[in-house]
Parts: sequence; structure tokens; C-alpha cells
Amino acid sequence: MTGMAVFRILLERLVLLVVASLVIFAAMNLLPGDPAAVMLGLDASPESLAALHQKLGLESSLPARYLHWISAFIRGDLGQSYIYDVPVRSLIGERLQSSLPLILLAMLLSLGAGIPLGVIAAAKRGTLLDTGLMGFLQLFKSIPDFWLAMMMTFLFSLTLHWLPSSGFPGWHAGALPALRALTLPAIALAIPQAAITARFMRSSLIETLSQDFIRTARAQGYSRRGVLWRIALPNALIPVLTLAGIQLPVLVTGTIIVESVFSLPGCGKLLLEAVNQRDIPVVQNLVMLIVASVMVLNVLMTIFVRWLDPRLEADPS
Amino acid sequence: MSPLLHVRNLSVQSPERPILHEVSFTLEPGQILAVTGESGSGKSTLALSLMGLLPPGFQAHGSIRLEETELSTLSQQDWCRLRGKRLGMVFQEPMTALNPTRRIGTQIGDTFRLHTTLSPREIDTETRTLMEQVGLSEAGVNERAYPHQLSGGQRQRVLLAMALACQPELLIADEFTTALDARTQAVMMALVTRRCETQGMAVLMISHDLGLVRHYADHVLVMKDGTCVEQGPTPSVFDAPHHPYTQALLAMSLHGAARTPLTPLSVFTAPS
Amino acid sequence: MKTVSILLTVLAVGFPASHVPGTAQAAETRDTLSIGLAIEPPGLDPTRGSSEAIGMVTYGNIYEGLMRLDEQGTLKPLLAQDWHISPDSLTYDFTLHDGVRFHDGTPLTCDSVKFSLLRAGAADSTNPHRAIFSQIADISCPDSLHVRIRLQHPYGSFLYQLAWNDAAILSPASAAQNISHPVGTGPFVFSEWRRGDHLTLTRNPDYWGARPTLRSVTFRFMPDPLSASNALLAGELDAYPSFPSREILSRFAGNTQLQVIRGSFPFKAILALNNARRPFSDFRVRQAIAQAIDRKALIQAVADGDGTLLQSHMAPDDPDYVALPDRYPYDPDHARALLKEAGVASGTHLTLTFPPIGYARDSSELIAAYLEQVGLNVTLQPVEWPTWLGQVYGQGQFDMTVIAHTEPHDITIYDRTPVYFHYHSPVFHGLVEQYEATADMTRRHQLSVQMQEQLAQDEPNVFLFAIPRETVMNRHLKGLWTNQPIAGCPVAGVSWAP
Amino acid sequence: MIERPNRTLRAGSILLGIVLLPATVITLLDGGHAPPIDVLHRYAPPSLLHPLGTDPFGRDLMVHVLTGAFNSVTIAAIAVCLATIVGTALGLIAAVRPARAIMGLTDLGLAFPPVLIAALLVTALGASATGEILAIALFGLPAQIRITRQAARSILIQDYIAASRLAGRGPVYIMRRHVLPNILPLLTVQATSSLALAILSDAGLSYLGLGAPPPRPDLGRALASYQIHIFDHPLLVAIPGVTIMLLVLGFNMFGDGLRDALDAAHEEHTP
Repeated sequence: MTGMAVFRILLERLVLLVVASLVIFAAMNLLPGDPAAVMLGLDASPESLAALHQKLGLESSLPARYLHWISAFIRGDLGQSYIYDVPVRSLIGERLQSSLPLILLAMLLSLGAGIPLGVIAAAKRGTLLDTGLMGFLQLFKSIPDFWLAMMMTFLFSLTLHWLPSSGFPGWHAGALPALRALTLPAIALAIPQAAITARFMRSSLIETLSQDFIRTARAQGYSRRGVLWRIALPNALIPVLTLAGIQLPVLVTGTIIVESVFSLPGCGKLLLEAVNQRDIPVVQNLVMLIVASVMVLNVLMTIFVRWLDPRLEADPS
Repeated sequence: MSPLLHVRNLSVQSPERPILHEVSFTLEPGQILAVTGESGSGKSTLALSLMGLLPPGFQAHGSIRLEETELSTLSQQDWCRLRGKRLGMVFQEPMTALNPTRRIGTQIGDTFRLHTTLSPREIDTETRTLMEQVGLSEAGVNERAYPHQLSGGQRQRVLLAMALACQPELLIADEFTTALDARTQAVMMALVTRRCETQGMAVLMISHDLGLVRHYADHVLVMKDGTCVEQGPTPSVFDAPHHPYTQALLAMSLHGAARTPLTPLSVFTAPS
Repeated sequence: MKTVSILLTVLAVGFPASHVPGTAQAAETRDTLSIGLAIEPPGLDPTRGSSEAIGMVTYGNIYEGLMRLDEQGTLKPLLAQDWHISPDSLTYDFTLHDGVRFHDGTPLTCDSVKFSLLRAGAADSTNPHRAIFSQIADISCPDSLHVRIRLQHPYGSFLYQLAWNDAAILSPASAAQNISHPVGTGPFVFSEWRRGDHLTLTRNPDYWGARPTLRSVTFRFMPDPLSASNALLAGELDAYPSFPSREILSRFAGNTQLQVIRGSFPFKAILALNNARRPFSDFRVRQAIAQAIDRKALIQAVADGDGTLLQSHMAPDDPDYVALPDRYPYDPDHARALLKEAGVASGTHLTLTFPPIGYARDSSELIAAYLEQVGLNVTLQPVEWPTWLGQVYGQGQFDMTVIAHTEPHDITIYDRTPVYFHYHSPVFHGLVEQYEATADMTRRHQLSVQMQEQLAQDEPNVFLFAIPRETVMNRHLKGLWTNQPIAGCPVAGVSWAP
Repeated sequence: MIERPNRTLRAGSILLGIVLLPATVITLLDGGHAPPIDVLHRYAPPSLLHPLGTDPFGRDLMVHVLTGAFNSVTIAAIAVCLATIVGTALGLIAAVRPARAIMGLTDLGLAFPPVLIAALLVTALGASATGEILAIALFGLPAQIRITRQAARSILIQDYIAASRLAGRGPVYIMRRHVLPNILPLLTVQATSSLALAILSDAGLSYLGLGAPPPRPDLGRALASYQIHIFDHPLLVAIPGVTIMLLVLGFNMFGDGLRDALDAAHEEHTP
């Protein structure tokens, strides 16, 4: 990949980030509802409200507020939460302790289960196993994630008492309790994704197996199994990984829902609460961070896939 | 001399219809047998059944013997040991027959990895030697190149190198020069015939290019609708064809019709 | 004053002076506590925000005021050991306890009180009751343990107001950081807060009063009743005050470890009507709406039949509460007739706005169904808290809304201008003026009853219901508040029975 | 277009029929209102009068859930229509012009977590079906644009397009006469699959309280309010969940079947 191409991609993303920041800012600041009213509650007097408005800087003009925010963001200063009155940076940092492992775990589970299942179905294409597996996956693809989460809680924690139903003890409580708390949410998050991955993996692998170079490899002496795992799979994985990159925001969305169901103190729950309470600094900066990291990950994924598939290098589109 | 390959009454059935019917022939070491006939006559199916690579649902009957080994009853495992080592095959589509995501050196080296106990370093050396032999090094092609960076002729050389790596006793070449220009074709054929002469490699060459067949093949087998209509030493078949189909084929060839113009594939062979 | 001695006696009972030394037996009993709460406080400074959740963690635990309320809602002294009110009800003299220290090490003096109360009433104050504290004319310090407060006008509720969360006495040195690092004079010290999950307080070793038996207490924030009930059953939680869902309480029935205790809190659910808007400005319409709703059925559906029908703006557990007759019983036919009389056409569109909380959502859905039966076309409009507080409460832009007022003794809000439901009654205003100028308890009670009657008659809002407070807790736990006279969960007096 | 409905297509239709037929009938009879409240008969067990029992307000659960299903499908369908129309138009433009802005916005749309769009929209517009529909349509839009653009491009490189262009046909004519009819089957399949996704989105948003407001029954909202009854009245949680699943499964299978059938038809016509 040439330096010019990388530069162009980065520049494009930068422009997009600026647009994203404008959208986020406009949305948060044009919404009805007054953050000061939330902070002061039912008995707030108009004077108290005005005083708080002054303190929060809500009196200055919109462009001034935007510039103030974005310049601070670039410096890495995420501001102060209205509601908690602590630095947004530490708030997000704290929440990432459960959100990041959750997303990673869900990603691992969905790829770790989806890819082998897809490979098995493709290897046994047309058999009863394949049909059954695909039907099963279709079913799991169709279950609302929050309902699945509810049902799993009901079964595994409320009835069987295997895993905790909610909350997160934190990593300082030890790796095992923390992982146990993340297990059900990660599974709930991963299952629909795994189903999508498996179905995609299957069709990608079947497509790859029908290519001429598979026959070449067989003529070279590769066994059926060897050609599946060593030749076809790496090639078939490329579109699957691309899909995983595209699905990332969906996973983030799922995190918001799943964290609500399992009352996990994560970024998703923080975001939803912050939107509801008009904690503007938290929402603005958190969304900006999410959008930016999704974009960065997408760029990395693009570069990674291009590295995996040398053909794309020749074709910039 | 005992035959290397002995095919007797080979019939192949696809799920829909019969494709090969009672084909029998023998092939001796160092000899080149050309299989010719129009498209759909079953030439490629014949090649694939010799490699044990018939598509799923295809059924073969009859006997294929490679020296003492009866191939038709071979286990999958034994087939894998045979393919690439004793049997080599080159396919006709140079554009798609190579794995686009692996370096050509790796793909050539795979044959060694699958059938020999050479060390990685030795494999590298062998691969480079092989690439020199097929003329890739001469064209400035590095083993770290990817297939899409190569011209069609270069890719065909890679495929040939992969097939020849373990010095197979039988090379099956399915129209492997069809997409190439005349000069490259000659170079490739020279490579193959040298192997026949020095190592006694037998070649089953599928081609509808009668000029090519006449020039290189020791024996010719003419196929039509899945049956062998005529076979024999090249001179006798070409000089005195028995079967009307063979006669017709030859007549067309003389008018130059059988020598197909460059296929549309050649569009892609410009070096990238 | 007579009350002083009574209060001092109760003080002795409420805070037993017996400093039980850490005997071997005491060491065996548990000294930690884990309490579940539905709402996480936004911060830990009650003088900056009025969220009930702040008080649940801090009241009587971290912060203390001059006065306090006990579990029954009775006013008691706390940091003030004695006081005197001048005959003109304008000057209050307090004597502070000696030897009280803030968690930051600074001693409690008159200056701390002066700082705290003047700060609360300052122009830039964000105290929820700034208006009340701004009535303080001045505060002087005769010496470090005596405080003299002068008011601009007589204000009968002043002493009571000093017991509230937002009248906490703070250390001038640390007041600015209280929102995340609270410092008070209370029996517990802030230890750790993992936002979104839990908050831990530990025993204050230098506490001026009786030493608490608990070494540490953890508040876990669990809004979901299902997971809360699960944590209780698993023993992960020892208590859950004000359990949010009545429907799940059956899970605890027959449990050997847990008990459900019913208590009270000043919960007054109302259907607030915008009296400044047509058609609600017409008394007949307000009466019609009241009669169109089967409030008994509402209690059935929303509170499982377990609530009290309200006739005015006061909860049954309030000392001033009087049971009033149901002036506007369910009568849809009469409601239709009244609407017709008032000229409200059938099919008139009204909007019912409600905040995101269970009772409001359920009540609103039911009320909409009832109003539809008398020919009103109701659009339900769910809003988030910021929108509710901003549009409905702040700007009074709404038709109808369902809300519960949970502050004690807040009947005087009907005299406040502006107030979101826009009730204006000269009669009521007169009553409130008299009430605030009176310090005599009997007279105040009479006036309070008159205010309740006036509201019941004018029906500015439809008074719906009060519901009891259910606390789920371990059977061996002693001393936990099961009533909630004010937002708080003081745990200084809580202990584990051996 | 489809000569032989395959097994997947048939199974999908049956699943959809099981839910949608009675849902439509009941909605037509009732006008889509929530069933009447009857506080005296709360949590009634299944009976002849109430085949699935009643909910915490004494409403008939079956009627409530079926009406909710109808509402969910309606909202999903409107959102998908919106996304398809706008997305196809933008995709076609992006196929013939560089249209960096369109593709940039598409990338942006893909980077935004959908729930966030919904939360912002719903708060800005007030809780309404409109806000929810817009949100669902918005997060279906990027995929629609990309698919349309890709499909249109594969048509535009064909020789007959060049011929048509040489014959002096304008881009609008080419789009209408050549491109649209050719990508229509693909768009139909895409719309069906989007419907499944839209129903899931609707359920999730309503569950979080970001959907259309009551009193119109809604499956996600019903689940949110019934979920605490998972122990004492499990039917209340099971029925709405299974209904959502049947609908999503139905549309997914219908879409898959449709794709297979179209592929088969396509293969038959171009041997």
C-alpha cells in the first residue's frame, strides 16, 4: 500500500471525524431539556439554575462552545461530567474496565464459535448436519439480544445459579469473579454475531472451495482436510474479517443493550444514562471516542485485509 | 517395456449423464500420449479421473493401474501420497489456478513440503532451482511475487514447476499451453520433453491443437462423446485416420480452423 | 423551651452513649453491611443537588446538620445541643457540641456553620433550597461554639429546614470537593466509589458521638428489581430499602433469612393539571377528570391494591395528615355531564406527559384509558427526566402529567410562584402566610389541616395515591430505617444481632 | 420472477403467516388499540376467553401481543421503505458520479452506533413512531446505498449500457430502463432481509424506551414492562419474545428463500 493511499484514507477519515463532531455537538446542544435542571432537581430556583448555567458555560454562543470542546478534545482534555463532576476521562477509563473486555470477549466468542461452525457446515455441505446447523444459526440470528440475555439470566443465574445475574465486581476483586460476571453478557452479545459470522463463513468457504486453485492444491497432494484448513480457510477468512470490522458498531450497540440488561457499569450504560440526563460532556466525548475508535479500527482492518489479500493492493477501489 | 499407466474400460458417470464410456489405453515411460477431440468429449474428465479428482457425485468404473498400483480402489490417504509425487498435473486456466493470496515460491515449495522431508532451507534452494528450470528466474520473477503480478505465461510456468517438483512419473497436462503464445508454448513443451528424455517421465497431454499434437506426441487418442474413436502412434493416425471423425478433425485442422485464435484470456496476460 | 428537653432525651436514646468496647463476642458478629439502592447519586454533595439518591447515601452517615429528623420524622437536634428562638421568631441561638471534627481534621466551629449556611443562600449558590437560606439576614459568632442566626422574616419551618440534607454543615476547607470527595462530621467516612456499581463508606474512628458498630457499609446501585431480588436471595445484599417492585416481593415470602418490612414515606402521586391552560382552568373540568378516573382500580393495577387513596397533598404518615372524605368519587357519567357543561367537546385532544418511572408510566397508561371513556382523546408522551424537569416542571409547558412528590411537608409548594401546575388561590396564600409566621405547633397543625381541605376542595390536581415503602432486609439486621421521613438511610445505629 | 418457491421460502411464509394473519385480522377489528384494561382480572391464566391469559393491567395477552406484532411490522416496513427509496436513489447517484460526500456519509453512518442515533432522534423529536422510524431507516441507509451502488456498477459496465449511451440516452433513462429493472430483484431480497433487522431494531429500541409511546401495543415495550414477571408469570415474558423471534425468523427465511429462488431462476435463464 502506497504512502499516498494511506494519506488519502487518513485525510478522508479526518474530514469524516470533523463532520461527526459537528453532528454530535448539534444533536446534544439542540436537544430539549436542561442539564442544569437535572442537576438541581425539583426544587431548583431560577436563580440557582442561572448560576449553574453560568458555571457550566452554557451561556456562551454555540460556535464558541463547539470550538472550546473540540480544541480541548484534541488536547486530550475530555472535560468534566455535569452529573458526577469528575473528569470524563476518568469516568470513561473506569467504565472501559468492563466494556473493553466485554467487547473483546464477545468478538473472540463470535469469531471463535462462528468460524469453526461455518467451516464445519461448509465441509459437510448438503448433509443433515449442515442443514440442521444452518437452521439453528438462523434461529439464533433471529433472537432479540436483550431477550436472549433475559432468558440466559433466567436459566443460568436465577435457576441454575451458575453465574452472577448482574453487576461487575471489578478486576481488583480478582480475575475469576470479573470474568464470571462478564461471561453471560459476552455470550448474549456474541451469539447473534456468531450466527451471522458462521453463515457468512460457510458461504465464503463454499465459494472459495469452488475456485480453481483448490483443485491445483489437491493435484499437488493436499488432502481434502488439508486443503480446507490450509488453503481455502485463509482465503475465505478475508471477507469474514471484513464483515467483523463492519459489524463492530453493531457490537457497540449491543453493548449498550446488554449492559443495561445485566446492569454492568460499562460505557454503553454510561452513554445511555448520560444521554438521558443530558450530561453533555460525557455524551459528546464518549460518542466522539467511539466513532473515532470505530474508524481507526476500520482503517486498521482495511490495511490488515489488504495485507492478507495482495490482490487488493493492486486495485485501490 | 512394461506400461507405466494401464487404463482399462474406464467409464465415468456424472449425476446427470454418462461422460466417459469404456476408455482403454496404455502409456509407457518417457512417452507422450495426446488426447484430442472437441470440447465436451470427456478429455478433462479423463484427466481428472486419472488424478482421482472427479467432482462430487461422479462415479468411475473400470481399472486404472499405475505400474502395480490399482488406482480405482485407492484410499483417500494413498491418493494424496500419489498426487504431486508420482502424478503431476497442470491445468488449463493459468489465471485462476493459482492461489491469489500466497507467494508463488510458497506454492511451489508446497509440493516439496507435502512429499519430502527436506528442510525449509533445502526447499528454498530446490524451489529456486525449479524456477530457474522453468525459466521464471530468467524472466526476472522472484519467488516472493504474488500470482497477480505475473503474466499468464509466467503463471503457467509456476504451475508447471509445482507439477514437476517431485519428478513425477506421469504428468497430466490439460490444455496447458492453449492460452500461450507460440514462442512460450514451444519453450514449455521443450521443458516437458526434456523431462521425458532425461527422467523417463510419461505425459498425458490433452489438447485440441493438432499441430501441437503432431509435433510432440508419440501416441494419439481421439475422443468423441466420451468414447475413444481411434488411437495409435501419431504418424499412423495423422497419415491414415480410420474413423470419419478423425478425418473430419484433421481436415478442419488443415484449414486452420482447429488452431483457435488467442482466447479472450489473453487480455489479461499483459504484464502488470 | 419544652421541646428541648424532650429532644435531648430522645437524643440520648437515639444515640446511646454506651461505648461498647470491642469484646471478643462483638468481634464474631458481622460488622459490614451491603445495601441495595435503585438510583445512583449523581454526586455526593447534597447542597448542590436535590436528588433523593444523594441523601440515601450521605444523610446522617457522612454529613450532619444542626438538626436532624428521626425515623418517625420528628425533629431532633444533632450538631446543635441546645437552641433558643427569640419571641419575634427572628433570632435563633444555637450551642454546638464540643469536640466535633470534620473528616478532614478541622474542628467544627461557629465559623463552619456560618460558612455553610451563608454559602447555601449566596447569590451563586446552587442549593436546592437557596430561597430559604437567602432569608437569613446575618450569622454572628459570639464564640466558637455559639451561633446566632437572624432571619429577615419570621419563618416557622426554619428549624425543620435545618434538618434537611441540603443544610449539612461543611468544612470550609473541603466544601468545594464534596461532590466527589465528601467531608462531613458524620460517623462514616467516604472510602471508594465505583461509579455505576457501588460506593463504600467506612467507620469514622474519630466520631464525636457513639461509635457505630459497623466497620464498613457498601451501597450497591441496582435499579433492576429482578437482579436486586436475586442478589438479596443470594445473600450478596443484606438490605434493600424502598424495594422498587411490589410484584417481586412474593419471592421473599417464607425466606428464612429475609424479611419484608412495611414503612412509610411521604409519597404523593398526583395527576398534575396545568391550571393556566384551558380547559383545566375550569374547575368543572378538573372535577370531571377526577371523577373519570377510578383511582381505586389505579391503586389495584399500579400498587397491587396496596396504597392509600389521597384526597389532598399530604401523605398519611405525616403528623399533620387528616383523612378527608372522597369529594370526587369515580362517576364517569357525571364526569361526561360536567365536561359537556364546561363546553369541552367530545374527542378533545389532551396530552399526558410522564417521566420515565414505573408508577408514572403505568398510571398514565391507565388514566389515558379512563379519560378516553369520557370522550377525551389523550396522547401519551413519555419524556426523559431532563425534558420533564425542563419543560414540565421548569417552564410549565404541559397539559397533564403524573408525578409523585416525595418531599416531607411540602404542601406549601401550592403557594409558590411560579409553580408548574399554576395554582393560584388567595385563600390558600393567606393560610400559607399565617403558617410560615407561626411557631406554635398546635396552631400550625390547624393551619395545615385547613390548607389540606382547601386543596381537596379546589382540586388543582387530581390527588391519586400514597403507597407504603417496602424494605427487604436480613432478619438479623437491627436499627435500619424502614420509614423514610426524609431521603436518607443512616446506618450509625445499625447492627447485626448475634 | 419466481417459478418454484423453494422450501426455505415456504417455511418463511408459514412462520410469517402464523403471526401476521391473526395480527392483521385483530388489528383490523380493533383499529390497533390496546385491548381493554380490566384490573379485576389481572394475571388471569389461559382460558377460553383469554387464550394466553391476561397481563398486569388485565389486558388480553394474545390480542396485546398480536396487535403489537402488527405495529412492529408496520413501523419496520415503513422504515425499510424509506431506507430503500432514499438509499437506492443515493446509491444510483453514487454509482455514476464520484459522489465522495455520499460515500463519506455512508462511512460515517456505519461508524455511529445505531442506538445512539435513535436516542438522539427520539429525544429531539419526542417519543414518537416518527422518531423511531427515522432512526431505523437511518441505520439501514448506509448498507442500502452500498449495495445499490455496487449492483448498479456491475450493470453499468455491461456493453449494452455503452451502446445505449452511444445511442444518446441520458443517465436518467439508462437508470430507469436498464439499471433499475436489473437490480430490482436484488433490492427486493435486500428489503426482506432488512425487514427482519428492522423488527429486531424496533424491539431493541422499544425495550430501551426509545420506541413509539403507549398506548399502542409494542412487543419490545411489552417485554420491558413484563420482564420482572419472569418467575411468577413466565408466559408474559415468553410470548412476546417468541413472537419477535418468529417474525424475524420468518422474514430472514423468506429473504433467503427469495434469494435462492431468484438465483435459481437466474441460472436457468443464463446457462
